[in-house]
Amino acid sequence: MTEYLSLSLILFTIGAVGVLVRRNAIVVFMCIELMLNATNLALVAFAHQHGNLDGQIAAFFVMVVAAAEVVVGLAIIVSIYRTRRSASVDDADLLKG
Amino acid sequence: MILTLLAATPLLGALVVTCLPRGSANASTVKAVAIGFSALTLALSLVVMARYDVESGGYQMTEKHEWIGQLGAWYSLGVNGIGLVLILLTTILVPVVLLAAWDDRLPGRRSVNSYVAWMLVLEGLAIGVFAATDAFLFYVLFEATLIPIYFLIGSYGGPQRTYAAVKFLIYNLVGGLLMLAAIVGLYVVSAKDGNASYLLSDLQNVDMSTTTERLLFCGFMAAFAIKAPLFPFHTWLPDAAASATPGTSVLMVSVIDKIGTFGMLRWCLGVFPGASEWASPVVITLAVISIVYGALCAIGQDDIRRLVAFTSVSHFGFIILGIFAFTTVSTAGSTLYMFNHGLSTAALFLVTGLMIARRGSASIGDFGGVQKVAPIMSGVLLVAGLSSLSLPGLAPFVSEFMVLAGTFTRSVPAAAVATLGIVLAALYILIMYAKVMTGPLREGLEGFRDLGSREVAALAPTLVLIVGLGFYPQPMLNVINPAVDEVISQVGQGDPPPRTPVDVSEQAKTEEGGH
Amino acid sequence: MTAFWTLAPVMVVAALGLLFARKAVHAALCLAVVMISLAVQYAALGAPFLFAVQIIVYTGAIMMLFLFVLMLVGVDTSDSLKETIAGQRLAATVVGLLFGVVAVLAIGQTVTGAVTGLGQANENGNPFGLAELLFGPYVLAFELTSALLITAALGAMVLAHRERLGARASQATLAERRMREYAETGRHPGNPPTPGVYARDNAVDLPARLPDGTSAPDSVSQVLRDRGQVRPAPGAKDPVDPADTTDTGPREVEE
Amino acid sequence: MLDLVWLLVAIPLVSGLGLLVWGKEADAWGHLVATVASAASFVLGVVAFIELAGRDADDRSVTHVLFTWIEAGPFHVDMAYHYDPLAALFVLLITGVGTLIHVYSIGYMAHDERRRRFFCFLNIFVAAMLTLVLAADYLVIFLGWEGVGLASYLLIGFWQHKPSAAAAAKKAFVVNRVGDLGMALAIMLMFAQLGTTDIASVNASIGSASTSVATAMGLLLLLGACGKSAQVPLQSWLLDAMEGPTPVSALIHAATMVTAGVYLVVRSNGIFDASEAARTAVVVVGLVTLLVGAWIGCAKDDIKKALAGSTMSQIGYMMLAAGLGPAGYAFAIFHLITHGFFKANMFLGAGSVMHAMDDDVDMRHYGALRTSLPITFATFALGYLAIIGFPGFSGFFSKDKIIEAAFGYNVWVGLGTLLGAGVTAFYMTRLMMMTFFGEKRWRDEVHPHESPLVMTIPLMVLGAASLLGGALLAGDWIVDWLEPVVGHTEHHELAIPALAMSAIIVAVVAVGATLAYLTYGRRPVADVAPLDSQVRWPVRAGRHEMYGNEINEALVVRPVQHTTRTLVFLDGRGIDGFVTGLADRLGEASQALRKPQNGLVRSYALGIFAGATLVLVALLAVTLA
Amino acid sequence: MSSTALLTATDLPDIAAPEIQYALIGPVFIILGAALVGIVLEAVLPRGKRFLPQVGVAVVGVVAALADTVWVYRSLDTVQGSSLEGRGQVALEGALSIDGPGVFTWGILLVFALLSLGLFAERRLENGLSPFTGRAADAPGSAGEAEAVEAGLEHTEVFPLMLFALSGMMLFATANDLITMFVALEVLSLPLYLLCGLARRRRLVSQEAALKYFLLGAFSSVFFLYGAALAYGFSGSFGLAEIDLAVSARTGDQPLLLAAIALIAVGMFFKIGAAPFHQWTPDVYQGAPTPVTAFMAAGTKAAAFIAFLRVFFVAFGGAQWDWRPTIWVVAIITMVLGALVSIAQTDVKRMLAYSSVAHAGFLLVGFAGAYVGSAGNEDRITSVSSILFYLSVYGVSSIGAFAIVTVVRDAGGEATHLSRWAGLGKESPFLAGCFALFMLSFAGIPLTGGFIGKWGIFSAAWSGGYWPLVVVGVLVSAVAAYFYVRVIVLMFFTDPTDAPGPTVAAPSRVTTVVIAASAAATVALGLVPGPVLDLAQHAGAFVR
Repeated sequence: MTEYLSLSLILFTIGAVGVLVRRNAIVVFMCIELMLNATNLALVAFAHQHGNLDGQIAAFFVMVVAAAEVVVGLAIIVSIYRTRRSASVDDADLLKG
Repeated sequence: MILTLLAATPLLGALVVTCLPRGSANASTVKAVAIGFSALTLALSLVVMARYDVESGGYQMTEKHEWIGQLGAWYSLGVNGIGLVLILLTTILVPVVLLAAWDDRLPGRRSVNSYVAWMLVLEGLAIGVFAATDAFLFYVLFEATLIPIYFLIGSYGGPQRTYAAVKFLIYNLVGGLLMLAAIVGLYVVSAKDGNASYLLSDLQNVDMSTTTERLLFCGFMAAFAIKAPLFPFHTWLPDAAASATPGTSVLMVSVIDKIGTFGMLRWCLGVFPGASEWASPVVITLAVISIVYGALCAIGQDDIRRLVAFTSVSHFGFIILGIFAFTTVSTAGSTLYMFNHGLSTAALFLVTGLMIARRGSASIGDFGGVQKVAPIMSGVLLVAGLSSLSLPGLAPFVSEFMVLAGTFTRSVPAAAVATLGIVLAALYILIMYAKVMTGPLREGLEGFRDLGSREVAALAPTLVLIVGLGFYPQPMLNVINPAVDEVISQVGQGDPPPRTPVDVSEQAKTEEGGH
Repeated sequence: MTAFWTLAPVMVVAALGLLFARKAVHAALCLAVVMISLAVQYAALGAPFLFAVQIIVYTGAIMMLFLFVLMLVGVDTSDSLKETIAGQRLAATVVGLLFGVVAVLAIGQTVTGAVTGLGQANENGNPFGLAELLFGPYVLAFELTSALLITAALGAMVLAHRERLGARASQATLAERRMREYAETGRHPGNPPTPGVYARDNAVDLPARLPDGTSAPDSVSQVLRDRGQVRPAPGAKDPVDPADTTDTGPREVEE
Repeated sequence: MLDLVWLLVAIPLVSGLGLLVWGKEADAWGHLVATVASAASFVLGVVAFIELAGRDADDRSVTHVLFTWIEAGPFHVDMAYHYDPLAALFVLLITGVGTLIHVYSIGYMAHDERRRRFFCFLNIFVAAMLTLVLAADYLVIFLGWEGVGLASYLLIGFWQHKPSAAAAAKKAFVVNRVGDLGMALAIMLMFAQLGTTDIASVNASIGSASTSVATAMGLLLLLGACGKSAQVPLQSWLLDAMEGPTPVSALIHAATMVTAGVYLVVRSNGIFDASEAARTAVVVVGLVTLLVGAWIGCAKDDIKKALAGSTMSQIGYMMLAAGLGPAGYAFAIFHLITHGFFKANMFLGAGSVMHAMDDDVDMRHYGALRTSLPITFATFALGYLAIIGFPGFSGFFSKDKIIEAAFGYNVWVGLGTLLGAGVTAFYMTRLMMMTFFGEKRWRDEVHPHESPLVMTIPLMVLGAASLLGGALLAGDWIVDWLEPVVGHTEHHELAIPALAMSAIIVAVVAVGATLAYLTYGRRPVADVAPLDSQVRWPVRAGRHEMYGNEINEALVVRPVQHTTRTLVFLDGRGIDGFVTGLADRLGEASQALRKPQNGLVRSYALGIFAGATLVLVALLAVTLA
Repeated sequence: MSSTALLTATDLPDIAAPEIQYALIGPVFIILGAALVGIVLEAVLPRGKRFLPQVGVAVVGVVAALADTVWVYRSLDTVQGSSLEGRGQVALEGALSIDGPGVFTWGILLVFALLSLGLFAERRLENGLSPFTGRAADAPGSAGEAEAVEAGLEHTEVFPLMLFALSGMMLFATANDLITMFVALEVLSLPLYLLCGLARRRRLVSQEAALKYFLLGAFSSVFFLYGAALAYGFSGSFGLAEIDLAVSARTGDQPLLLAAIALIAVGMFFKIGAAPFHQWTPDVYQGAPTPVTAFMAAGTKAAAFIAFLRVFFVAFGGAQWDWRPTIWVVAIITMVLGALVSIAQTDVKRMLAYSSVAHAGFLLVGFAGAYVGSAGNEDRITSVSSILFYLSVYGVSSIGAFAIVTVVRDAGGEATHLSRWAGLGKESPFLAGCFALFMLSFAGIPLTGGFIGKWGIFSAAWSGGYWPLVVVGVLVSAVAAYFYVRVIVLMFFTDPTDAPGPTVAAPSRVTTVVIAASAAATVALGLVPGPVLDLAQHAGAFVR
């Protein structure tokens, strides 16, 4: 069990670090997806441990949610790309202070 | 109901005044209406005074309705002697201030409607504060009074008004919020005791640990010390007074600041007697420092309004000293002092305000020899000043002496140092008077107008009261005494008996001897 | 366990690829690797249904969406690896390491409970078990996902869809306008030549040659022109300077 | 009638305040009303005196409560008067001299446009002074005490346009306040110790309190008395007070108010009887002041200041006498009354001289005025003879008694008083010589003329009183009269017979007078004073009023100014600076905290991630550790 | 495989139909239904004719849901919990807990929604157009945008989106298991991400706000999710009650539990805008269209806070001594930071955003007290009831404040720079007065609702034994008051420096009504808070 959870945590951490270091909004978003996947791994692993399917259901919901989120997220990224011709999150810094 | 009516009348007046048409053409009507309402309030307060039964004392004309049941907050009003005196002060001063403010020039194109409306709002709230017998209600009104003053200073004051208004508000808010913490604590304590209630009568019976009591006391005291203002929390006052219109200053220093000392009497001593006693050495020390410090700082001021503000710091020191000496004499003296100081400071602020308005400067250095062109003003200033330095025969003397005499029985050093204030008071008043009024007439003052009849009419009541109460303070004391006795017995501290009391029979004999 | 130990390093490496890949596409592919590996892990953990869904929904749909958008945004966009926010990378590394180490050591390594396994839960087959839950305690969540999906659709529409204003131009008006433009600006009403016409070969990057022997630069796709990948037409009278080609290409098609 | 004694106070008070409020319309007749009011008080005073005198010796005391002034808890003060032989004498002195000075002022102030106000102030003074002497309670005394202080302040500074007058007024008030501090503390001590401030009760029961209490009380009262009576160390205001119009100097700063300190000591005889130490302090203060005042009187060229120095000195005599206890109380009062006559006389005379000399006060500009101002000269001479103690004149008897009593108390004190008598003769003769004898040293534009009758009649009356005042001692009348108040006076047998004593005193006085004559009568007086550097140190010290102002300046004024400035600075920078500094720091913190909000999503994400890490680590560490 | 599944399908047991208490969750269904009707309207009505029907559907839906909420609230049964009495029941197979606090939150959310709808539907300020961009697909400043304005295009989709978000909030506040909570979180978030990017003016910052909100929101919700996963790992269930059982029984691995608490807290901290997870707040509040900001500020905070409380009181209540110190510290950091940074702000919306951060801190003070009352002393203010009341007041006041922001305009749209507000008091006493009132309420001055709110949360904290936190709280209140007061100074005491003062566009009646209603509510909650306080008080404890 520990290995699954550890893998999941490692992936989660990598995803989180990715959010911090990548500038391309799409890649940042991908990193978030990686974190979601890591979560899913943990859920499925826990489901395996506890012997009930709640974790799997949760993972299933995460996937659905992720799908919807991806649509919305990419739509936002595309629309902002259209405006600025840039997908770098660093370029969105009008709001600050 | 009469207390509610009393508090509501000026509020209603404020509403009416706000609804009246604006513009300079209507200014006189507006002011007249406002004065009318304040006069009506005064009349009502006299009715209250008349209906108050001095013999039985205690809280009278009480009203009690549940307000916020969950919090244990009641809409509970009632007056005892102390509250009554301060209500009377309020209702007397507001018409005076309004009348004296008739010719106030407001900055910008600000309307006189809101100016007088705010004053009336302030009056209503102040009456409520003095009549509240529920800690929550008291707190709410206490804090609410900040708003009218804030607007009065900020909208209608001098060039530094914004700074002064914000400083005033924040400074007082800090105190108020600390008190809020204590109010919350009171709720917790009283709720733990079974039934949450903020009623004064209930709070006096609440069981609390010594530590809790002290903590809560500190919260209340912080608010009151800032409001009063007690050294070293006084620095908002000179700024505020220097920036406010004279009328605002009067209401602020004479009425609203009294809430601080009033609160100490009613809430600190009333609800936390043990903690009050515990804190009294510190408070007395600070009060004595205030007396001397305020006086010394007043001597060094060039701005007349700041000077008056510092004199008030000194006087508030006396009031607080009297309260925390826990003797009936000093406490009754403090209560009377609140009233008297209200009158004398009002006179001082108003007459210097008129002076300043005429000169266009508040700097003492810009005056000189005014007495020659404005003898009446000079006389009024002198009387006001003398009352401020507690000349016997004028009202503040009686109260100041009572405070000192009472304190003396409790703590000789405190009284002795405080008595220094008597000398310093002479200095700050007379130096100012000498610089402003005497000597050759300063250039640029040739056209200086003496007081007009309306101004005299506005100031006369305060002067008459100052002189009258100087010789015959007993009507006030009769009202005050029972309430003070109650407070002192609450604290559990009686008057220290004279160390070698005069044989009563002997005294009787000597008195008899004359007849 | 074999599957796990085989795939785990792959997944970690692929995940790290997400951090270090210069090109977004590479990152996407790395992510796909992780996802597919995950699917296998699911299968190993007794979640065949999720295995399928992971492949179909995640890798199949979501990743494709990512790639699609990457194409839209520019398939070759690549991050410069130079960090612009001072200290960001260092801080990210430190925090990441701290989080990772703490998490793995304090959480990952401390799980004790016995592994029950899904034998019983999957008695009637994994999908049935899931269905039972889905239509039992999680029915509300399930229904709610519809709201999510509607929102997503609506969002995509709102942000991406440009509604047409006015009626579609008819053939006649279009023709009329073309002729008028020709009269006014000299813009040829006919179709422009396609690349490679009359040229040496018919590659897409070779401009057509007009009857007068000059080359027609606008016959090459705008994308290639932008990239500077237009080949000069051999023997053309005027060597194409890709830099100053102006867009005289196909008219904007009315929506 | 004795129930109506309060009218004594009320009449001048109402008249004074009424005229003040009445306003300009009263300008024409206000002074007359005021004078009549004062005179009415005098008449009432006489009637009351007669009634009192008609009573039995042990029944000559009336206490009448008008109303309760202050009552709170155990603190009870009645607005009551206590009319007894001591008060009766003072009433007569105050209203009598007061009325004369009112009359005199009608002429003296005739050309002052603010004359009405002057009379109002005079009336208020009379009322306050009467309150002081009639009070049955120390706090009421205090009321009168400060009331006369106020009147004194108003009258010294009457010519407000003169900065020097305004400053002198202020100084008088402030210095008096220092004394009042003592008085106030004394009253508080009474309340704390005895539970009452009623004079009779206090004096009756002080014996049961410890001596140290009585001493403290006595010393505090003495401080009050020093302030009001210009005794060392609070003497410095009196000479400056001569900035006031001369009638004021005569009434307040010579005849009545300044003697209030003596009255206080005598009135508090119970307290001083209970404390040897307090009495000694009074004697010391009296003796020092006596000599210092005389010294100053010798050195001053300003006629009013010379007289003021003399006043100090004479009050020193009274104070000293009062400090002698029962042996001296009556003589203190006796000298107080005779001094009231002759000093008022001389001040008014000086006023008459100044009137003639266009308000010039420098005696070096006088000379040979006896011919131009015959009436003034004659009356002044009566005063002169009285003060130096010319046998048969009132001062002879009163001073003689004090010196005798002083010798009875202590030889050194006696010698001091004797020396004082000689010096008095010296400076008074000097004054006479410089003013009325010798050569004319008038300025050119001055044409002296005798004053109008309205001014000279009071002079004559007072001159007569100076001559005849000694009659009060006839048959020890005054001693007997005051006995119910101050107790029985043991007659001391001196080592030498009384007659011999008188002879010695007269001899000493003659020596002083002769010395002065030799110095100022025989030789011409320079009409410009020699510079400070040209005179010897005793003269220099006298001119500088024994450096009293300088000492005050160094010990009090400058430290206060310095403290004030420091405090104002500290208040702004320190206390308020702390508050505003706090606000500034908050503002800076605010700006600093804005920095992390840099608009970059990745930074924000870092914040979240770091925060999450912290929360995680904290929870794990705190709980698991 | 498929063939075997088909073969065995008949052997499988029936899946019992879930029990759905339609009556109890009627309000949510009404809102969802209204949203769906809105979607249908989008499909069937021509562009120009959608606006009014959409507004109508939304308003009717919200009002109906509100009415239903009242009915639901009144019909809640009293249940005796482990220690304290609560009202309501667990519904939908344990997915939702329809209890007093939850339904109360529904009520205030619906009120917020109704008020916000007024701002959504305001058309007069933009010359007859809604405050949302006409065609989001056009790049800002492009010809297409001008064309869209010309043509009077409006995105009426905002109404269904808003209703979806609302339904998400309502479910978030009542979710009784972590999965439902997560889904509800997303249902509430996704529409808001979209709405944030739809401003008509200043579209660049609006899109930026959407991007930031989206990225950070997604980022933080993953933390929440991982926390949920760990909680599941700890207890074997997502249900709050089951987790509570495991926590109380101290079975399972403590590190898992603690990590779960930590990560769920992170997700929640983010949503409520607590420091250091607050950084999105100012940017998003400033960039988003003001009506959306208003709705978001009030609604999200309320829903998230109640969900937060529910998770922590119900599921992790047994571990409160573990998490209370963290809340304590975060509360202080949040208050201090929010209050301090507000001082330096020059943009009204940004200032209000930081102020909302500070308020999150104050709310956390009440939370940290974690006072749930005790048996036999039911009348005392608890953490839950005080927070409910605070949220009501804060929400109403902040919607009112943002409503005023929409009205103060210059040529470029809303004039949000504070210097442009100088002299507003003279320009429009009513607006300035109302804004001052809201500021005073935020500052917690008596006679406004904010005061009673502050009182409540402080009292809860004190009851929980955290009086030093109360002292810190009141001191921070003073700092916070400074910048509220500064706005009043600007409006009333300062004369505008540059020639033209703020222009107050005449809003249509809806906005005026919204402002007036918010102001009235703010005053009413200060003067006679009794009824609302009573409701909050009698909502009772969470039902599990």
